[in-house]
Amino acid sequence: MSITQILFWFLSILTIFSALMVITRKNPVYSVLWLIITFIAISGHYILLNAQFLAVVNVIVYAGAIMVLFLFVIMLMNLDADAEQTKNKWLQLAGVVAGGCLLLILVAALKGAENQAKTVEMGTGSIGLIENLGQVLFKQYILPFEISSVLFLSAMVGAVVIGKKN
Amino acid sequence: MSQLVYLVPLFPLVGFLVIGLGRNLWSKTLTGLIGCATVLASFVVSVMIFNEVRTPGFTPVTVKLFDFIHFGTLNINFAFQVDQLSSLFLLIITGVGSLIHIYSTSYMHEEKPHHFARYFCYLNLFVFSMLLLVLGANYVIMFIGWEGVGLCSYLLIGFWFTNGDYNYAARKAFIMNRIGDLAFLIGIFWILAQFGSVNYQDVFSRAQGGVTTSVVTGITLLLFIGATGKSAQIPLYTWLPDAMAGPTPVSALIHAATMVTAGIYMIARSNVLYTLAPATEGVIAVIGLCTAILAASIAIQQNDIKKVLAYSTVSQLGYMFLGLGVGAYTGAVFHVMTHAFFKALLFLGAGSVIHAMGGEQDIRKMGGLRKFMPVTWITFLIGTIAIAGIPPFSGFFSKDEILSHAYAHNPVLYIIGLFGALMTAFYMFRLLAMTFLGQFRGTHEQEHHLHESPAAITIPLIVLAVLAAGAGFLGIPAYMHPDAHILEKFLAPVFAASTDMKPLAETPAGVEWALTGASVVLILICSAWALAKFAKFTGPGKEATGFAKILENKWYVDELYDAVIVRPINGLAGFLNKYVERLGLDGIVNGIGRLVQYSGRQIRLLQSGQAGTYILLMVIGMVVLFIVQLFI
Amino acid sequence: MPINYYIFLGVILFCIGVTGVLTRRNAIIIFMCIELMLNAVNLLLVAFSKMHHAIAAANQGAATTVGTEGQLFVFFIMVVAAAEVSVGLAIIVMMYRNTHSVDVNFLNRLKH
Amino acid sequence: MNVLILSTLWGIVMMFGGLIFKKTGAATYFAVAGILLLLLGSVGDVSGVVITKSTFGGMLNFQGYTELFLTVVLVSVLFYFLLSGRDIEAVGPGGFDYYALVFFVITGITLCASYNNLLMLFLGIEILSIPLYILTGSDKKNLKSNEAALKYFLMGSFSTGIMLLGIAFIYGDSGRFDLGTANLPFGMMITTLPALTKAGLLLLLFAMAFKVSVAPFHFWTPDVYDGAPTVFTSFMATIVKAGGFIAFLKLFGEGYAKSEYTWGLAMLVLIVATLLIGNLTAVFQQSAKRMMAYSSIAQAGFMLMAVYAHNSFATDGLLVYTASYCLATIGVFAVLTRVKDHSYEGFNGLAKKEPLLALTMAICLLSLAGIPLTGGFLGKYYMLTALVKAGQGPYMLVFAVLCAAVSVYYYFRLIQAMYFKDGNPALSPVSTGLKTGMVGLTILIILLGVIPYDLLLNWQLFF
Amino acid sequence: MLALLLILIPLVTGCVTFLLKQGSAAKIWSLLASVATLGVSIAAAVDKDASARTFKGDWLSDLGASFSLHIDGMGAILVLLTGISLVLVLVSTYHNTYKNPSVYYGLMLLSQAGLMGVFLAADGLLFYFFWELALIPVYFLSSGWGGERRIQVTFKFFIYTFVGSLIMLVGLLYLYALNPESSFALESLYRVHLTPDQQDILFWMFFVAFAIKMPIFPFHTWQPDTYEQSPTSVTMILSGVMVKMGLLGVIRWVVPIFPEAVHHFENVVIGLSVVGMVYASLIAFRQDDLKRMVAYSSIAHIGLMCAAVFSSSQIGFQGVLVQLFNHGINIIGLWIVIDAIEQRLGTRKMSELGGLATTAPSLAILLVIMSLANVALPLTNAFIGEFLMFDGLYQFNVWYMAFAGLSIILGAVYTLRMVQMVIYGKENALTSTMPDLKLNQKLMLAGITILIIVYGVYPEPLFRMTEETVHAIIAQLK
Repeated sequence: MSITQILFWFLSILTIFSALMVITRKNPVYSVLWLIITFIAISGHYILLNAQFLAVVNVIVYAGAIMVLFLFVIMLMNLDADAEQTKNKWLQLAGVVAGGCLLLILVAALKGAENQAKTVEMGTGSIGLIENLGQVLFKQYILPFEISSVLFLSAMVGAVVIGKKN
Repeated sequence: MSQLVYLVPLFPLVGFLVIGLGRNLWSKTLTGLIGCATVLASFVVSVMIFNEVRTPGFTPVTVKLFDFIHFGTLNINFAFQVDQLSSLFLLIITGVGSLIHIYSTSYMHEEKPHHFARYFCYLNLFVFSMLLLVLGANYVIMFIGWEGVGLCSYLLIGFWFTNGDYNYAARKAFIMNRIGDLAFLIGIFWILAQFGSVNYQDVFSRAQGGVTTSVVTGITLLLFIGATGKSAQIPLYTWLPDAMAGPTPVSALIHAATMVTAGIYMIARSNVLYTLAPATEGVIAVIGLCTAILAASIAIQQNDIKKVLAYSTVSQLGYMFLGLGVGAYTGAVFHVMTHAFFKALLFLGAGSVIHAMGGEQDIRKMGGLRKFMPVTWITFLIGTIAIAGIPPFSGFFSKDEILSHAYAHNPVLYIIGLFGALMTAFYMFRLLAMTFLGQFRGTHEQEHHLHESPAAITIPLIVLAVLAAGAGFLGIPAYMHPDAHILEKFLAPVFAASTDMKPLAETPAGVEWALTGASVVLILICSAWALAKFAKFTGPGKEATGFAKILENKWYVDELYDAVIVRPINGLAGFLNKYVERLGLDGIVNGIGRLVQYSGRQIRLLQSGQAGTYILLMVIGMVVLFIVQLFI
Repeated sequence: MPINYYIFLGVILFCIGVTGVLTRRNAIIIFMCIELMLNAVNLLLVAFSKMHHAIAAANQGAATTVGTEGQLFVFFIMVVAAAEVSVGLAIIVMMYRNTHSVDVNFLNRLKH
Repeated sequence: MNVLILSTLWGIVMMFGGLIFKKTGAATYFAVAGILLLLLGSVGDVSGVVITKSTFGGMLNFQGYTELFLTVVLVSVLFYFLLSGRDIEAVGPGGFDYYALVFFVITGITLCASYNNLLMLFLGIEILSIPLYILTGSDKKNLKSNEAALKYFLMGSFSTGIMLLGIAFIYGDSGRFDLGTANLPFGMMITTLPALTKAGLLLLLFAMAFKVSVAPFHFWTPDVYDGAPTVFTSFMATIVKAGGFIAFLKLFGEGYAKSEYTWGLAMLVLIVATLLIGNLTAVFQQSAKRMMAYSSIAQAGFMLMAVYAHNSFATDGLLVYTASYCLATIGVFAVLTRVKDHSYEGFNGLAKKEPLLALTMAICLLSLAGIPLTGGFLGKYYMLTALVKAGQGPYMLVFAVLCAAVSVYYYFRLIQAMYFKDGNPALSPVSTGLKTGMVGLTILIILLGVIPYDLLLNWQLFF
Repeated sequence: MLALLLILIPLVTGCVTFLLKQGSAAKIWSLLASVATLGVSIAAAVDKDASARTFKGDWLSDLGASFSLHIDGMGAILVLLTGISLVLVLVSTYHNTYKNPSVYYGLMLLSQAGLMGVFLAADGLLFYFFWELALIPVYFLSSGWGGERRIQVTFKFFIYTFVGSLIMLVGLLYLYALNPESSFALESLYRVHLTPDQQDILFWMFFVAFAIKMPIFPFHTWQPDTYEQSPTSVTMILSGVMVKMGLLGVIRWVVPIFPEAVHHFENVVIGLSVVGMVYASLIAFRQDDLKRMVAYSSIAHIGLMCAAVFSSSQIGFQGVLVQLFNHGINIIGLWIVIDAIEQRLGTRKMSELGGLATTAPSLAILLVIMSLANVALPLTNAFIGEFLMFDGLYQFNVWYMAFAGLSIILGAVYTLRMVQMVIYGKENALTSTMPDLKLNQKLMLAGITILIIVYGVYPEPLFRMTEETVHAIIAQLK
């Protein structure tokens, strides 16, 4: 049981647990916090996989910016625990069952033999480093990069249209 | 001459068109003139044709006008056939027809001009169709005339169309005829399928060429059913008495002299087929006899002068069919001829009486007319004697011929037939007595108006009386005087084939004499009895009871038909219309529409408006599709 | 590490996200659960990219850059996610301004 | 290529136009000019006059067919602007902004039509969707509009998640994102696709099905179409849907065509469900707008046949179908926006008040119902033929045509209201421009139904 | 070329009519147009050289279709019927006033164009196009100008027939897919070899459409309502010409292409038709509304035609082809009279009528003539057709024929009942003021009467016109 494996199992359990907490907490604020933990755990995975760039971006963008945004909105609306009365039990149950079924189906669909042998290289490998990513991104993936600017533009315009007083 | 035969139907057709199209233009006189002239013209032509046919060694002529239905192997010509039979019928039709036209000019004189025109228009059309019927050289043309006369009788029975009952009578006549016509039509199809042609010559020659008895029996039976419709035999006779709703001359021409004898003509025409089908002949004989008896029995208890005559017509037709059934084709045709004379005479006489009585038809309200209208009385008397079968008047010879053949065929038939003849004598003399003898029982102004009819009416009466009296001598039976039977000799070629196949049974002259004597005596007794019984008829006595009541109500046959056929069909139609059509079929169609709407209403409830539910449904859908695609 | 572990981890995370979406009614939480789903995908993609890199490296030496696309894809997902968040939160806030609630179950003016 | 660049640029232009021109009256003129420019650009694409020939590392792949498809879409956009421009401005203060968003959507559609890489598909779909969330909610004071926007957004991003998972799975097998059967993993026998790809394809299928609102992923459609400002509903129901379908066709018709057996059955189920639910639910609607929403679902059922069959009839057919469907629906919505009361009764007696409008709308409806001599009929006809050629049995087709018959029911209810019922519909003023636009549009629809080849399909030969 | 003209004239003139402002102008214009069409159709009927009788244009060739028209015997006789009918309709309803006439007359002409197309199309897809094109204008006419229940009724009619035609479309598609020459051309479809199973399926796909259109027994429920609710002028087109679409469909598109299936299902179809004849006749004499009565009688007549077709005997076919024309003429005559009554008295209830023979003699006479033609009395044209058809049916099976023959009797029953209730008896308050027919109606009815008699006495021309078609079909059946 190498250290990586231990870390892997630890992070995995942490991720799943905190994800479960996210969806079970009554109080939105707690959910947000748990979600942050989840993201951090996932970043941990990235590090294990030697994808530092993504790990960093994940922490900065997700755990940082985005989550703060969420938190901010929640605060703004000061939704506290009892703000959300639980939705009707049956629907919730149905939701859980449906999610479970989806999980089962996916697992059943994916337990193909061909993946048994393949392994993921941990720690080593340089593709996750900024230098390499940068090379590919600005050569091969220049178009998507530019296009995503359009995405942001539209998001921006959209936010303006929605936000602007009339 | 016989090449010009198409002229015979042409004249009445022209008359029909001219009168019909100009019904609002011509004056009554002109109309009457055209009407009579056309028929007379065709009578003249018929006479000329008849003369040509009479010449010995005459062979039947077929005059083809044009292809009627002609494609592929099917070839039906619009062709006329001139031979002894048709020419004889031509004479009867055009002769009696023209007399009745003349009679009508006076009889219908009260009608408004356009109705008057309508009347003659129909009458000419009738003559035209009747001529088609007898002239046709194949069954299809005959069928055309067959339905044509049916139409005319419908139109003429309902001539006074404002009266609902008359219309019903007309409808009844037409529909009952149609029932027969359907059978006739099927018969024609069968002939076509069997012999590949409907021309008389082809059919008869091929029939003799050999055809299974069952087939020919079937064909002949179908044709006979047609005949029962047209010639008012059991079971389709009930329309004829009601048909008396029409003007009296019409009854005389159509429902006594000509149209109703179409059935006899048709069977006589196809005698070859019938001779080949003994079973059918038996059926015809029995049906004819039953009809004769039944109708006669009903006639005894009728009080409407025309109804009595109508039933007597039915009964006489029965005799003719009896004749056909026993193979006495000549006798049947002979009786057709004599009957045409004396029954037309009787009807016209009755018409003259009704005319004089101001429309009164109930003989219980008449009586003693003898002194008021002598001509009518004499002629009517002659007619009565003739129909009663008292020698030497025409009815005696014809009826006697039929009966004697019946005897030769089977004595039982003869006995029953004779019984019928006795009844005939009885009811006819009853009629005579109640109408002309005794005291006048009508109202005073009727009595005041009583008068002899004008010449236009009496002349036809006289002519017909002469014929009714004398026509019998055309058919003096062999046992009285060998080969004095002119008619038989004349018609021999037509029936040659049958007589060759099945020679008529001979009866020794002695027996014949005995039978004749006996029958005449009995008839005289009955006549006397009837005269004695009804001459001093004073007025409607007590309500008829028991058997008399049944007879008075015509054996309740109409009621029977109504209960067994008419009402059930109406009920069925109502049921189909109300339930099967509206609720059943249409219901299904509309039901599908409703189903769609309903399911739409239900499915749309999925659209609950809650995003959560939507996503839930999406996930479920995904799961299901996964299963469908990957695990099935 | 066998790839299957990562696959199952990712799938489980994803399904947790789905379940969250299905069970919660607070728009923001739902949105967060969706983010969770996206992250599950990211993790999966990274794992795959490393897997492919491993396979390629076994054949053509460690210098190969096979598998880079996977991680770039993750990068783009994050980009898009950021954009979505801005728009999404804007919409939610607008909603809140009008109805003082972010409860999706109150949203059924539109139905049938 | 030109279209892609130009649409982006023009989107930005519109954006700044909003700053320069205070009054939004000019916006429509700008927009129309932009579309004409784009059309010019697409013609350039056709004739090889392009800004850059680069495909950017195989990210994009412009073929004659997609070019033509884009042209069709652009033409419908032109009509959309001509008929509904004023209404777009009327929605709110940010006339220019709306147009900017619309142009960005067009960028997205261009990507959907030309992507050769799942990443581009993803970006395209997102660029397509995000502005739509905004446009849906653009009527800010209207709670329905808000609600629609939120629903659309939540479900849309959910489906994005699904799509990404699918992409991830596919990547897991093939190790690359670019399309094409050549890249199906390890060149192995198609019939033994690895489990990951199978699952991935299905997930992609679901995501795309959501975008083109195919049952059971259609639930957002009625609410969103109903809640959104009618002009944008018209836009979403036609042009955006077309974009979704071209993406769908590229993905499953070309990209993973040889792997039908992993998704064919599911797609058949989707087709059946969509036809059934779409038509049946539309029958009972009381509001014409909502009816059109459901009808657009039903029509999607027919379009999906093209993706299923993906043979020559299917591709040709999708062109004809899209063209006629877009034009007709735009026309109907253009009239719809003029009518104050969107219930069927609101249309009573329209034929008396506005004969021309009624006539053109009637022809649009006839086309939607698939009556011969309109493009709609030919579209449906192509779809059925494609199904036959793809070896489908008669029962599927009979089912389809029965659904079409049901659709006749609700389309004709509008026609009946306009022509055979008496009433005095409340209308907002009808400009001659609208009328002429409608007439031109109807003429196009009819020509499509009579001479589709000379009008549309034969252009493929030039590419 | 003639063939093309037959479609173009009504089409173009129809479109022009929409643009006319004055109603009277539209009326006269459309009348002229219809007369022109009649002229061309007569020319087409007599002109025998093939070049004039066929037209082939290039249209949707990539789909295997083509704009090819051909006038064979059946086409000629139906074209003639169509040409005559519209003139009859327009003239006889000349004095009726319709709201926005330009649209009304335009639609009339369009429907005529559609009908012409259906009768001439020699290409499957084209046939389908015209099939619908003929339906749409009639739908608009009926629900635009009809009675009070018009909207639901005609809508039901539309959907019903539309479903049928859609299923036929699927059938066409299949035929096309099975056709190695992948073409819709009629003659190439005649060459297709189909397995019995394929024939059976396709047969029903086509036949359902035609059965609904004719209509025969279980599919007829749309018809009485539609006839009742449509304006009589439209009913004339519907019952006189449109029902022939179904029969033409069967004779040209079913019998020659699926001979085995026809043979396979002949008992089913003939059974249905024959039952339908008696059924409809029975229901007919429970009707009080003249239009419904005639509608049911028409169902009975059509049933006979359908049965005769499936008896697949030469005589039967010949009879049907003749009857196609005769039935159309006669029933239009009947409608003209009924329209005259309704226009004058505002009612179609027999129970409210009566005594017209006194007040309107010429109407009465013509009604009687039409009724007699309706019951196929000899020397009326209908007799020829029915005689041959019954004979064909007889050759197929005597019992079917005998049962069907009941409708001869029942036909007489309900027709005479109608005659009696309408024109006989005493006139009542309503009918006593009844004015007689106007000149235009008299003229039209006189013309019809002449046709009835002429073709009843001398049907040869009709036979000559149609026998080639019969031979062709028989040959195809062998």
